[in-house]
Amino acid sequence: MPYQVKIDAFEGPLDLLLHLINRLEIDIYDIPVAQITEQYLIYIKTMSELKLDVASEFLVMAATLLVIKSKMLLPKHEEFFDDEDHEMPFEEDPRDELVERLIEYRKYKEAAHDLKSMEEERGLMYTKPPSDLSDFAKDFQPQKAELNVSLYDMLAAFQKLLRRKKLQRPMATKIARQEISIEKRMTEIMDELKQLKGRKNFNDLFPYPGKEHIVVTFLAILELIKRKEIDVEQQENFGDIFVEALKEGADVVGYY
Amino acid sequence: MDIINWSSILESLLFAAGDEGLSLKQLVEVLEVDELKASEIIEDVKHEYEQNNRGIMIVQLAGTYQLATKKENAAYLKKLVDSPHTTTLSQAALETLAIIAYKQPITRAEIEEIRGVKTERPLHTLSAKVLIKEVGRAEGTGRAYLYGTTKEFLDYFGLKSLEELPQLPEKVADEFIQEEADLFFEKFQETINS
Amino acid sequence: MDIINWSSILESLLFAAGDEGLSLKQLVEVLEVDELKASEIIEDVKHEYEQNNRGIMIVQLAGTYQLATKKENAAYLKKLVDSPHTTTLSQAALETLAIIAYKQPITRAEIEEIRGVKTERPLHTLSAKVLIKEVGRAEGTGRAYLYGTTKEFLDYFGLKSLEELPQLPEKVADEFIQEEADLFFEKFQETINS
Repeated sequence: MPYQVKIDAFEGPLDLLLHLINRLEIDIYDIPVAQITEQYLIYIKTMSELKLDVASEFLVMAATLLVIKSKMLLPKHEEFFDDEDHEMPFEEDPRDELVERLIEYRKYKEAAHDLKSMEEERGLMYTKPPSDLSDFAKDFQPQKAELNVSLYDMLAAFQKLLRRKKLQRPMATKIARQEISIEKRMTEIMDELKQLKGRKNFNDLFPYPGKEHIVVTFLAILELIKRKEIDVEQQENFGDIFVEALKEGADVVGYY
Repeated sequence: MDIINWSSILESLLFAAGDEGLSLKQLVEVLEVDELKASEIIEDVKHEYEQNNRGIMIVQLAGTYQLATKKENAAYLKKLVDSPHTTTLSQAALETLAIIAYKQPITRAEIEEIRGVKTERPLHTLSAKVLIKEVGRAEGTGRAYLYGTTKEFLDYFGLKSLEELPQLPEKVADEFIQEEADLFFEKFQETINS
Repeated sequence: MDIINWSSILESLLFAAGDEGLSLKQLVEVLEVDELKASEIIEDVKHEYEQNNRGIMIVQLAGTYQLATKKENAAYLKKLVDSPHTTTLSQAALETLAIIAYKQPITRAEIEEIRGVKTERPLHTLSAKVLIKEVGRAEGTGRAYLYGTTKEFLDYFGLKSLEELPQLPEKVADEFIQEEADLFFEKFQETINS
């Protein structure tokens, strides 16, 4: 019965062979080469019929299998054993090298499987980024001290940051979208300005570095200008911008 | 026999949330309980934390619940900050250095946006070690300083030029930028449509 | 009257250190105690954490002590944040990594010999994720790069050190081969005797 093969699911010829060995319930130490070669070639043929790129490694293995198959067919036992002059040679099975490679590869395939479950387990634990301890730092004296870090340390740190970003982002967006509404930020800004009873530096309206917060704040300010609730003033090019609440707009925000 | 261990779950959630904290609303959503129950759980954990041998506590900041270290241990945290200064750079400094190396010239605000935390101290450290320097000023209001790496940076890491920096996993970086852009656009659309 | 509350202090320190973790050496330095005492304190806190209503635990990752959430609460955390491993490694990358982990330092050619396929891309992916790095050059012509695993690798798979890697099934396989060889020899004997 021709065996239906999954296309493209194998890491390489060794992986495919292991799969065939399992599927056909073959003893890896006594591979029926004719049978496995036939199955292997069916796979290769299916691949090319489906116009999939057959990696050269698969073709090399096909050739190897054919060589082994032909060697297996050579009846040379008797010749050897009749020859008394020769030391009894422990004849090599033509399959030996292949079997060795398969066993070696299988070891790491299993190890990869272990790593996968470890990866999953680790994924169940969540850590947190280091806290910002700058408040605890006393006067920090700069020194051009000897360093003991490598480029790799830097990349590792960056990688960690990216992973952390990835971890936090969904939370940040989930929260932010629900919670920092432009309306709410408008009210906050108005409250701030009214309390101050004077002008406030534009930059001070952006206390948080998060882009979400900056965007919302910016849009809130635009909206407040549009509704004539605040006045914006800049005295010179590139000079600081100041924002001030306009009296008559005092309680308009609440209506929106 | 499945008793839900609310205190344990709350601690896990607050821990993983870190400095971002969690609002009551979020907790209600994730725990799938009502506000009253959520508040109760918070109070329970708060009490447990008030025990003497705990080093963390729950604080309420900007409408969110967060975990923070207890004040009475400040002296030890100070020691922690001061100790590693000898020969190695902190995770914060290394992160900052990586961002500057790959994205220079870049302002502090931009770095902080990527890292999500204040970056004054790492910048100070890196400047002091002559790994980075101010390379100019950004356009526009504020005219913030732009940072870049130094010749010493290249020397130190054995690089002939910046082109020799190992390639970043580009996909990650792209995804990152793309998503931020989408967020802006979305918000913007919402505003003009409202 | 000043009893030092070691558990509280340790919790504060580990909390603040976050995923950077703290080594025993660092703890010894900051707490100003000897290694034995520091280990004792860690064990104490570990025990406290094992209580049912705690949501965090102490783990040893890549040579440091860190706090992490308890695995049984993962379902709730998942609702809130993506797991650190949302994008898992491909089979090709895992195989390559397994070979490197057990046979380091190792060249690309040696890896390809074991896998039977080209391995350029998995190596690139793994380097970009800093799970492996070049650790030197092989002797001889070509002086190919030698690869090894990193500290990140340990962290990524939740390992304290490389010694914690599960054993390769080498012994079993060897016994097997021996058995088979015996069997072969038996057959062989039969043949010449017949």
